[in-house]
Formats: sequence, C-alpha cells, structure tokens
Amino acid sequence: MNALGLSAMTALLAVPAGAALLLVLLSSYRWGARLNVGAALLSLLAAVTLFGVRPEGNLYLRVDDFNIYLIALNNLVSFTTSVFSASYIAHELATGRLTPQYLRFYHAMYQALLFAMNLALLANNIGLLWVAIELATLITVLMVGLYRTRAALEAAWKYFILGSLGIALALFGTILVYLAAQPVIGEGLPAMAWDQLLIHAAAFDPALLNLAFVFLLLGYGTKAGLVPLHAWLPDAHAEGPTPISAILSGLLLNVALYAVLRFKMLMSANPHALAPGPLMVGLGLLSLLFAGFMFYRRGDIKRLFAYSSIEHMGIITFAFGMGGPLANFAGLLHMTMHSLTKSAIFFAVGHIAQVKGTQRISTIRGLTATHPWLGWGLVAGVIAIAGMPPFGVFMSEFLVVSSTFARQPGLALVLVIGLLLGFGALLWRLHGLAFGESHSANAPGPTPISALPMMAHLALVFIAGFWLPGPLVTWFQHVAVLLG
Amino acid sequence: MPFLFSLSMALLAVGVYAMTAARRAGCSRRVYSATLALSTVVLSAALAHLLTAPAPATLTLPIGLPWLGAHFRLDALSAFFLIVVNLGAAVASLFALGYGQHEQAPERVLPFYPAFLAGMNLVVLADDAFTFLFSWEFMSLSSWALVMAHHRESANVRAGYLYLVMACFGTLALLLAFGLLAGPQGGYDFATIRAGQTSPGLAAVVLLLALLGAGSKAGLVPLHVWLPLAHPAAPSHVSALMSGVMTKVAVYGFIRIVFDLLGEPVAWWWGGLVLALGGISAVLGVLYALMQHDLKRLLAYHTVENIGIIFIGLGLALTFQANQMYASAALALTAALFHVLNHSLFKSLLFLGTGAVLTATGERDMERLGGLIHPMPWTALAFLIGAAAISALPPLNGFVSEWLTFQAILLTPELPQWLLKFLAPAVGALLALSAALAAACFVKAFGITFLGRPRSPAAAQARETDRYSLSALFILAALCLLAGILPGLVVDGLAPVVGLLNGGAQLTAQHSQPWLTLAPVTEVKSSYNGLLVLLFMALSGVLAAVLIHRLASAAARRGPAWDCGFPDASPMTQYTAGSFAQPIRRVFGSVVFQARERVTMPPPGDGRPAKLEVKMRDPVWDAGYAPIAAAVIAVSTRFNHLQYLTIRRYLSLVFGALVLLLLGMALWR
Amino acid sequence: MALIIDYLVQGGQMLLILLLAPLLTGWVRTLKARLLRRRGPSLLQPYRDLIKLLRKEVVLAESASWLFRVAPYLIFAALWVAASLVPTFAGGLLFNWTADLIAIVALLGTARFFLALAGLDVGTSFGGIGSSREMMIASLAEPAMLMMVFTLSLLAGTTQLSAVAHFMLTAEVGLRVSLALALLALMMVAIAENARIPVDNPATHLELTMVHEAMVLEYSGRHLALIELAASLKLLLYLSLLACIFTPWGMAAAGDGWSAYLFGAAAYLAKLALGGFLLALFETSIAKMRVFRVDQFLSAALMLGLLGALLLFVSRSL
Amino acid sequence: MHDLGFDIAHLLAGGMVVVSLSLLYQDRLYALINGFALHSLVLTLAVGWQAYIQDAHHLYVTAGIALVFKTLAIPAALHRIVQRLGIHRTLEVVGGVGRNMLAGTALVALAILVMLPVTATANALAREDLAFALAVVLLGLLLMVTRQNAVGLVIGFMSLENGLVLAAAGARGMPLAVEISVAFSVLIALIVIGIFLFRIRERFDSVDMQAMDAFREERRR
Repeated sequence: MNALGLSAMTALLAVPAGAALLLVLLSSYRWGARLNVGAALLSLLAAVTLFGVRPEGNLYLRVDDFNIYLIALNNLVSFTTSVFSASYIAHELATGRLTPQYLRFYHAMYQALLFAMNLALLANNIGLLWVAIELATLITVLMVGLYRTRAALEAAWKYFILGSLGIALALFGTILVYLAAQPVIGEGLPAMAWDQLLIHAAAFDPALLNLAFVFLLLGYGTKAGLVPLHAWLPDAHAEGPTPISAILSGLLLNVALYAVLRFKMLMSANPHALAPGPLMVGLGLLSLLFAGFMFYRRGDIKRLFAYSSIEHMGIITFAFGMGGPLANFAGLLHMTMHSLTKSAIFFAVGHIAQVKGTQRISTIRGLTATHPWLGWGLVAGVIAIAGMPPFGVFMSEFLVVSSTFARQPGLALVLVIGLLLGFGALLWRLHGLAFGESHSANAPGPTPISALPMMAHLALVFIAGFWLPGPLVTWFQHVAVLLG
Repeated sequence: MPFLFSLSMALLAVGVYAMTAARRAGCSRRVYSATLALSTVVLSAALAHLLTAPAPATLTLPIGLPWLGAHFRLDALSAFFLIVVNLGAAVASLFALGYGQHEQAPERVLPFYPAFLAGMNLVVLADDAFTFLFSWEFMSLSSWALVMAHHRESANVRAGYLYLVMACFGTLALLLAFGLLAGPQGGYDFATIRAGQTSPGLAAVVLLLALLGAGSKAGLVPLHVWLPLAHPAAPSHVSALMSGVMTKVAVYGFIRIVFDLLGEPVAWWWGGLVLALGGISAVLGVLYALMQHDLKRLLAYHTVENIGIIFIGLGLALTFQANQMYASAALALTAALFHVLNHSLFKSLLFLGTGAVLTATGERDMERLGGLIHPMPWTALAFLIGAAAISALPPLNGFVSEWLTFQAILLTPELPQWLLKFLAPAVGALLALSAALAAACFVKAFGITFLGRPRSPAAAQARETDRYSLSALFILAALCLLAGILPGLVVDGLAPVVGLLNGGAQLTAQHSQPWLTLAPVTEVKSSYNGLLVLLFMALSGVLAAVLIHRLASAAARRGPAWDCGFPDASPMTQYTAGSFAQPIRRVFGSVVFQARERVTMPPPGDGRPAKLEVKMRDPVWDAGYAPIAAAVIAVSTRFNHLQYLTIRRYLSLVFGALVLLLLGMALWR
Repeated sequence: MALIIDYLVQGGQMLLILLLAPLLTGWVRTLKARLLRRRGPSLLQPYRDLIKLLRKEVVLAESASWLFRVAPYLIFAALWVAASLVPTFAGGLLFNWTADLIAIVALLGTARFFLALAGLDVGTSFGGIGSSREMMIASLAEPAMLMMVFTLSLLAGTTQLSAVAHFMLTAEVGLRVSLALALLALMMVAIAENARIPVDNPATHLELTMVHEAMVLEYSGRHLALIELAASLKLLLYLSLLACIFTPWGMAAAGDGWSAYLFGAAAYLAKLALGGFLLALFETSIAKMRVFRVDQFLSAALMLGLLGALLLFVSRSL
Repeated sequence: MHDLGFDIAHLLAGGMVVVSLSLLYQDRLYALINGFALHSLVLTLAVGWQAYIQDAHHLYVTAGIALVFKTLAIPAALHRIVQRLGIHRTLEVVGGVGRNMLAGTALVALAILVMLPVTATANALAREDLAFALAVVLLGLLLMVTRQNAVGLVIGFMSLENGLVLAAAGARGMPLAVEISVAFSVLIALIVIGIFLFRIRERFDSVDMQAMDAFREERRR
C-alpha cells in the first residue's frame, strides 16, 4: 500500500515536470492544450489516490491532514482551469489578441506552475517550500506579461518587484526559523522538516521565532495579497490572461496562506512566543475594510474581483487570527469555498470579457438577457462569493461572525461593517452587469462545454452549502485543533 | 413533522422543474396549481396541529452544520405562522393561475416562486440558528429574484439592489444576535439556547439586534426604506405574498427570538422602545401612503403602518411581561397575533385586487384610472371589502384586532414605570390617528381608482378579470368577514400560541360567551359582538329598503350630474389622488415631509394651463441613508488614490509595515 | 315573559330615537330662526320634508354605480344601530353589550366611509371637495373621540356605555378635571362631526364652503330622505351621548318598571330640548371658520382628550 | 571564545554593512554599480571565511558563484545595459542623501536592537552575523525605496539578496541544496530583470519608472 502512496506522491511532481519539459518542445497550440489538460487530469487522479492511501513522509516530502485536501483542491482547480484555458486561449488566438509566437511557452509555464504549487504543498522542508513559491512567483510574472501590452508589462514588472521582495523577506524568516531550530534539533535536514519542527517547537528560542514570524507573515503575506502588501494583485489579475487570474486567485493565494498557517502552527506550539492571533486579525480586518471601500470606484471587471479576493483573504486571515476550533474550521472551509467560487467567477468573467469585447463594467449590460448561461452563472457566482445561502461561503461566514461576536463584540462589529460594505458594492456592480437593457454589440456565447468548469465549481459550492463529506470534516477539525 | 418538511422539499422540486420547463405553454398553470395544492395540504396540516395542540414534533437531518445537523420543530407558534404563510400562498397561487398568463418573462418568475414559498415554510419550521438563517436568507434571495423579474425598468433594478442590501444588513444583525445567544462554544440549536441563561445585559443587546434584523425585513420605520420600492416591483401575486406574508415571517422571527429564546422577560424600557417604534411606524407609514398616487406603492407603505400596529401589540406584551402582568400580556399578544392574521388577509386581498386592475388596464398610477366599478363590478366589490377591513370598520376583521389593541392599551395604567405612563396614552393617540388616516387613505385608494369617471382610455376599456382571480379575491373577502364576525373562534385558536409565548397564561376561553361575543378580560369590562352588529345593520338596512320600496316610490331615472353651469365637464375636473390628499398634506405633510406647493398661473389671456408643483422630502431617507451613502463614497474616493501609486511608493508601504512590526517587536519586550 | 318585555323595550327605544331625530333637527332650526328674530318653519317641517322626499322620483347621474344606490341604506343602517346602542331613557337594555363605545365610534366611521365614497362616485368635483375635506376632519375628530373614550373607560374601568352611565350615577365620580376635558373634547367633536356652524354650515349649498352637503349633492328622492334622516340621527346620537354620560340623572336602570321608564323618557326629552337650545344658541353666536382653521380647532380637541387620558394615567384622583 | 575566526567574520559582516551604507550615499549610476561589485566582493570573502571556519565545503561553491557572477558578470552586464540605454546621467535620489543616511543608521540600530533578546545559547557567531545580515537586508530595502530608476531599484534588490546569502552562510550546517538553489534562483531573477529591461527599453524611451507610471491602464479621472 505504501508503495502506491509513494508513487502517487512522486507522480504529483513528476507528471507536471515531465509535461512541462515535453510542452517546451511541442510548438502546435492545439496539441499543447490537449496535453496540458491530460497532464492536469493525471495529477488530479494522483491527488485523489492520496485520499485512499497516505504514503510515509520523508525529510523532503510529506502528506498530512493539513495539506491533503489542499493538494486535491489545487489539482482539481488546475484541471478545470486547463479545460477553460483551452477554449479561452483558442478564442484569443482567433481574435488575434495573442499570437502563436507569444504562446510558445504558455503551456510549458502552466505545467511548471502546477509543479511548483504541488511541490510547495508537499514540501516537508521549509527551504523547499520557499524555493517552490519563488519558482511559482517567477513563472506567474512571465504569464502576467503574456499580452505584452504596455499595461501588462507594467503589471508584470510591479508584480516581479513586490513578489521578489516578499520572497526575500520570507527567505530571511526561513533562515531565522532554521537558526532557532538548529541548537535543539541539530544541523542538517531534520532542522528544516515540518514534523520535527512541530515536535520540538516548544524548546525554540521565542525571540528568534517572533522575529521569524514577522518576516514570514510579511513575506508570504505579500504573496497572499494582504493589504499593506497587496499592490501587485489587482493589476496582475486585470492584465494577465484570465486562466492565470483564476489560478492566481484560486490557488496561489491559498498556497501562500498555507505557508503562513504552517508557521502559525509552530508559533502556537511555543508557549513563550508572542501570540500570532492579533497580528493576523489586524491584517485581516485591514484587508477586509480596504477592499470593501476600494470596490466602489472600480471600472474594470477583473480588477473588481481581484479586490474581492483580497477581501476574502482578509476574512480567512481574520478567522485564523481569532483561533479557536469554530473560527479555524470556518477559515479552512472558507479557503476551499473561496478558491472554488472565485475561479468559477473568473471563468465567467473570461468568457464575458471575450463576448462583450471589453472589461469595462460600464459597457457590459444585461448579461442575463443576452447570454442567459453566462449571466446567471455570474449571478450565482457573485451570490456565492457574497456569502448568501444556499452556497458554501455562508456556512463559514456564519461560523466566523457568530463565534467572534460571542468573544470579541468590537471586532465582530468591524467585521460585519466590512462584510456589508463589500456586499453592497459587489451587488451594485452585479446589478449593472447582469440586469438592465444591453445595448453593446454581443458576440455569440461560449459553447456549453467551456461553461462546464464554471458549472462544476458552482455545483460543488452549492452542495457544500448544506452538506460536507465526513472525512473532510474530521480533517478540518483535526487541523483546527492543531492551529491553536 | 417529516411530512411538512417533505412538502417544502416538494415545493423546491416544483421550482427546479419550472427552471427547466419555464418556456413551455402550460408550465405556469402546472406550477401554480402544484403550489396551490401543496400549500393547501400544509395549511390543513398546520391547522390540525394548532387545533389539536399535540406535543411539538421535531425532526433532525444530517445536513447543515456538520456536527449539529439541521433541526426542525413544529410547535403552536410555528403552526400559527404556517397557517398565515400557506393561506396567503394558496390564495396567491389560485390568483396566479389566471394572472400568470399575462407574464411576459415566465422563466424569471416560475422557478423562484415555489422556492420563495419553500423558504418561508422552512424559516417557520427551523429549530436551530443555522437552518433559520439559511432559510431566512434563501427567502430573501428568491424574493429578490422575483423583484428583479421585470429588470428592464431601471427603477426595479435599484429597488432590487436596495432590497438585497437591507436583507443582508438584517441577516447580519440576526447572525450577531444568534452569536450572542449561542455563546463561544457554538450551541446553535434552539433547545440549548432555551436551556441556557442569558444575562440581562446580553438579553437587551439580543433584543436590539433582533429588532434591527426582523424590523428591517418587516419594515419598521427607520428601516422601511426598501419596502415601498421592492414590493411594487414584483409581479402582483408576489407583491401580495411579500407584503402580506413575508413581513409576517419577519414578525415570527422577532417573536421567536424575543419571546421564546430569551426566556425571562427583558427590562421594561425595551418594551417601551418597541412600543414607541411601533407607534411611529404606524403614523409615518400611513402618512407616506396618503402621499402616494401609485396604487401598489400606497399599499406597500400601508404595510409599514400595519407592522407598526403589530409591534405596538408586541411592545405592550413585553412591558406587561417585564412587570409580571401575564394576563394583560396575554391580551396584548392576542391582539398582535390577530392583527398578523388580519393583515395577511386584507393586504393580500388589496394587492391581488391591484393585480387584477393592472392586468385589466395596464396602469398602476391612480391619476390614470377611475370608473373601474362599471366594467369590473366584482373586483370593485372585493376591493371595497378589503378597503373597509383595512380601515377597521366594525363588522369586518380589521376592527376586531384594533379593538383588542385598544383594550390592551386601556390596561396600561397599572404599569408602575413613569415613562410608560406617558408613552402608553401617546401611543394610543398615535394608533387612533393612524386608524383614522387609514380610513382616509383607503377612501382615496378605492374612490379614485374605482369610482368617478375613467381618466384615461386604458381605464375606459378595462374588462373584468378571469374566474381564478375573482375566486381568490372572494375567498379572502369571505375570510375577512368571517374573522370579523366570529372573533371568539380565532382568539380561542390563538390561545395555545399565546400560552407558549406567555409562560402558560392565556385569555379566558371565548366559546363559552353567549351569542359568540368577544369579551377578552371580563364581561363587564368590555365586549363586542361582530355577528349581532352585522345582523342589526343588515336587518335595519333591508327593513328600510323594503318599506320604502313598498310604501313610498321605487321609481328612478338617469339624468346628467350637477355641473354648476359648465357644459361638458371633462374627466380631468374630477378629484385626483393628489388633490384628494391635499387637505391632509397641508395639515400633516407640511410638518413631516416639508411639503411645499407652488402654483404658477399663466398671465390672463395666455392659453397655457396653470401648473401646481408639490415638492416633498423623505425625512427618513435624507436623515438616515443619504449621509451614510455619501460618507462611503467619500471614503472610497480617498482610498482610491492608493490604486494609482508608483511602484516605489508601494515598496515604501511594505518597508513601512516591516519597520513598524520590527519596532513593535523591539519595544514589546 | 321578561325576555319579551326586554325585546319590546329595546324595540321601543329604537323606534323612539327614529321618531325623535327629525323633531330634534326641527327644534334646533326653529330655535335658530327665533334667535334671529325670524318666525322659522314649524317643528314638524322635517317630517313633511322626509315624506315629500320619500314619495319623489330618484334622479341618478349617468356615471353613478350600484354603490351610489346602496350607500344611503348602509349609512342609515350604521347610524341607526349606533344610535340605538346609546342608552336614552334606560341603561342596560338587552342588546347594549353587543358593542361598546369604541364600536360606536367605529360605526360612525363606517357611515362616514360610505358617505365619502358615495360623494366620489358620481365623478364631479363637488363630491371630491366634500369627501376630501370630510376625511381631513375625520382624521382628527376620530382620534379626539377615541381619546375621550379612553378617559371615560379609564375612569369607569369599562368601555360598555351603559356601565359607564351607571358609574356616573355612583357617588365616587365627583368633580374631575379629566371629565371636564373629556366633555369639552366631545362637544368640539360633536360640532365638527355634525357639520354645525363653526366647521361647516348645514344650511348652505355654497360649493366652496360646504363639506357634508357637497357629498350628498347628487342624491335625490328617497336616498336623500334616508341621508337627511341619518344626519339627524347622528345629531341625536351625539346629544344623547352627552346626556347619558355627563348628565345621567333620571335614567332608569334595566327592568325598573314602567313608571321609571316614563320618568326616564321625560328626563331624556328635557335634556334633548336643553341640548338643542344650547346648540342653537352657540351656532347663532359664532361665524363659520376657514376650512384650514378647522384642523387647529380639532387638534385642540385631540390635545384636550389626550390630556384627559394622560391625567388619569398619572393619578386615579385627577 | 573570542578567537581570531570570530573577529574576522565579525569584521567582514561589518564591512558589508558599511558598503551598504555607502551604496545609499551614491547618486551616480556607475558609482552605484561599482559599489555593488565591492559589496559582492566583501560577501565572497565573508562566505569564504565562513566556509573555512565551519570547513563546510559547499560554502566555497556559493562564494565562487558570488565572486564570478555578482562581482564580475552582473556589474559588467549592468554597465553595458546602462551604456546601451544611455541613462548614465545623474540618478534622482528621492528624499535627499542626508536623510537617507540618517534613516540607514537608524535601521542598523533597529536591527541590532531586535537581535539583542536572542539568547546567547546560539553561538555568538550566528547572532552577530544575523544582526549584520538583517542590517544589510533593511539597507537594501531602503535603497530600493529611495531610487527612481529601474536599475537603481534592481541593485537595491541585489544588495538585499547579498544580505540573505550572508545570513544563509552564517547559519551553521544549513543543507547545501538550499544555498545552491538560493543562488540559482537569484541568477534567474537577474536574467529576468535583464529581459525586462530590454523589453521595457523596447517599449518606453526611458527606464525611469515615473515615465512608466504615466501608462498605467486605469488613470485617475
């Protein structure tokens, strides 16, 4: 059994890496797209087999309760995004916004990105985690600059500078953690392995840990898009191709937040270190309020949903900052729901931008009338992301708000004001987009197949609204206790 | 109990079916007959439960919060509100069988209508915080979709937006209230909440949050702004449900949290607050209604008045319970619950009547209607009964609940608190004032719409509506009359509900009274017999008619109306909605709405018509909502500059954050 | 046997007020004429008018609907029932408990509701003027009346009219400020509701000033007779209300025997005459107010009623 | 154990901090590039010395990479880029050199203050090294924040990376794989920057980021 687990784990890394190399050689777009979808499906199957049999972790790679559902989520969303990207990029090629020459390494970079994210999640070694996230950042920088328009270049350049700065701070934090672990566990690989660190965390030097957590929170926080460090996120989403926005919003933010949570586990294991809660609560609320206010002035549809990602990352960080079994459970659930819903929204937005030929919100009107599938898909997505039942985000918001109000009424009020602000703005935009009279020229809607990924995601979120599978709940509860 | 839950699921199934087959011809008839059948079955089940009053039935399902499951419970309170919900639903579906044919975009109405009904049923049945709020929001969501059915007009889009934002505000308030009730460990099911003890301070905060949450959905005054925009925007049978029934589900939410979950009574001055809010809502609601000339908006604003009357009853009940006067509290609760039933009856009747007028003439604006009593006599008769009932005229049901509320107010001198000694008579005066103004409002509504001469060609060629609509209208009219004549039966029906909410204290049984009289406290104190009043009036009216026609003359001939010398007075010379309300606007409006009239007369010899402009300000919108919206926009513009900084400035943001944290670290030691 | 007597007495009272109503109106008219140094019509003139109208042919406007023809009977029925509930020569009659003071006020509201609708029905501007002003007056008069009812029922502990009347006979009533306020409020409301001089002129047909007359402008023949009778019934109701609450002396209790009933009837007739005289005196001594002064007049009545109720809330003795 | 090894490591780390401060002082592009070359040279010596004390042979590889790439190749490449783009004119420093130097010294003080509570159990070598590494990182960040020009920014970023390599080298026994990959990824970063500079050059007439801001997609209206 263990062999099957080990092979599945290695497959998770080997398949994307191999596909990336193969795709570098392949020049034709159509075959590239098919291979891309095939590789993503293969890694999804590998991830699912991990559910059944869990391999023994070694010093480099390890699968435990925390990252197993994130791996599955990552590969599922990557697979659906690859299906969406096939039709999206084909359309872009047809309209000439992208030339085959630009797309030369698109699929190779896509698979490399999957490899980097799987590596980051599987990594048992904090250094390896850092390298994986650095690799993911570099690849997404190139992807964002794909359109080579002036705005895309400027967005990529900004993303590169801020991303690298964040990564550098994170590296410094990682080194500090190693230095704190080294006297207790000894030199070499064990001093950087999660399971070892977690066992000995109590004996680490608290001052070093505190300093390390500050650098790590700022470093990986930049990648997670928390407010003072969020500047790259809206431009990267708006200028990059939509599949990459979906990957960025759905997965990369989660991976960065996963890294922060790993280190939060260490901090909560060490009693003398300062509690990480208030720091994360502060950043979370700041992101929530800032994004709430920034919605009202947005003119570009993808930038609008980028700010919605910042808002939800704020809510998730707030939930983990509050701590306690209920809030942690809600945070983990919210991470899953957010990535599924946000990627579904970006699928819809991708098609809308192509169909209406523009990303300006003021010119996109009456979607439910002109393209019923797309229009109602967007309405369902926005209703889900706004936290309304029957979708899953409602359950996590329900738990966060009610458990917070019982413990810290003041914080809960700020949270509720932030939620209401965000809700009001998002709805205002949705009403403009989905309803009313449409007077701009409308190209024919997408084929149902390409609308399939969006529908699949919304269906999953809909089911999660009132029923969660048993094993998933036990994993969440176990990790919630671990997170402290 | 599983039976009722499966029926709600059946409603959802009908919704899903409608989603797929909305375009096909017979679909609307099939959907509405399905909802009619289902709601009648649920109605009869709930009625049976209320009358036999067995022990509460519960049901737990593995859905909802993973470790809690979804709890459902049917006790006396839920049974009564199930009756109110499904009675309205059945009649609206019956009406929609005829009315639904004229819907241009059935695919936007049919799927959401059964979902809306299912949502309301589930709210009333829910027995834990998650399921309650889940179905509450689901109800708001489906009704929002119905409000957006005619999304072509931009006014409807704005109404839909305002509605959903206020719904979210209400839900978040309720969520905070449940957070307090459940405590940090998260004991969300109502059984543990009832068992747990909430400290007086927390109970007060929970009541305020429940008031905000349920008040915003029901339409209490400061939170009512969305109601007159959203309710008219939906198709008529849905507006009838939203005004008549959904506001009652909001009242149910308030009663469930405050009277059932909070256990021991709240401090007395909280009852005073509810009382004051109820009074203000009553008067402001009817004054707003008087100023409208759109029939559906008038009815929607009038819902605010009736909700005010209900909350006056609830406020009285709270004050009595706070002072352990449980007998008086029973009377106040009975008055409030009776008015809940009454309002759902006559408000649905009036909205459905407006729907009939809308299909016949395509007009909602009273300035372009008139003289509809000739082409649509039956609709006019039903609307007249509804108007008389809502104006609290004796033989009908509106008067009985108003009478009970007055009797409850007359019991307030025993309250020891001084503030209440001044508040109770003031609220009594407000209630009396709002009752009189309601009569004026519905004389205007009925008179301008149905009587006089048609003011537009559309009103002239109106035709009577179809059989289904008329049968729905007359069922409601008959129920209004029955509830007015046999109030004793309804009060006895409400007894178990009042007992549940009032720690067992109920009103004396009414069926023992002779001649079916209603004597809530004692025979001597006050009694009212609707049946005899109706009999006397019918007797004396018929007697007079027969005697005069037999003894005196029965001759009658038609002639021109008195025109004071002007040859052919055009229909425009008739009184319009605006002119009818002009005296009351001058008396009340100039104070409340800063109503200013400006008449511009053309110089003599100039053929142009004179012009009368009336400018009014909505005090609640200008004082409450406009400043908030302006503040949000102002802050967001200031924040917006952060989107256009240079990369260097973003770096300095990160740098600043790092230095700040490091300083904090260094100094924190 | 006793039951039949009770039915007879109740029926007798209903017939009595029906016959007395036109007489009272005639009495007030002749008194006003005499005060204006005119001979004035004979006391029985209202009866002759009614009989003449009953025999005449009804002329209906083209745009009049079925409501226009049914309304007079409804209005007459409502007012006759309300008037018969007010005790005249004896309290506690058989059907007195079917409705209390609040129900009587509401019955008046029903009559007014249908009268206003009838005014609007024909679709001329006169009906509109009458109905809209009537509803404005009613929107203040009815709350004032209800506040008066509050004061009385807080004092007597019951809203049953006959119980209130008997309470007034007991010693513990004494002189109370709240009762004086209630009396004033009731008188002001009576003047407004019966369209007497300061609020509206019953005798004139000048379009711009009339309120009650404007609504019934289109009526003729038997319908007009019924409405005139209903109007005089309303006047009688208000005066007998004033009599039975504020001057209850001489009123017989239920089942006291014929002599008490006769004495009660005599006392009642004396009170009506006195009331009529005072009304006529008041009307000749004052001019009609502008329409938009009426709401200040009536809000004064509302404030008096509210003050009366407030005083009783504050302490039992005031 | 104030033996010679500790003093020299201490000296070299201090030297890097001084060079970083001098970088803040430069306002000419060429001087900045040469300053960075010196900075990398001192780094090479420090890493080499660390390798010698801990006799960890993999550090020699890192020292070699630092020497070959960062001291020689990258400054040469940057010189050529600056010549090609013709932007060797004066470098607008934001906020004046005086204020920057003041801020720099404050940052070094903060770095040391933050490192004080670290218990002495970690051997002295690591703690002192870390304090200086943190100072170099903060100064690199300050340099990035106070430069208008894209090349200035890149050099600030590179000096920050040098600080990281110093810290990594100071950490006794950190597995080799990590260090190599650290160096490797830094190189990739450089290559990407180069591509960007050219591509940016292709698109804009100057490398000054203010010019670039003008073309932001969504101008404030």
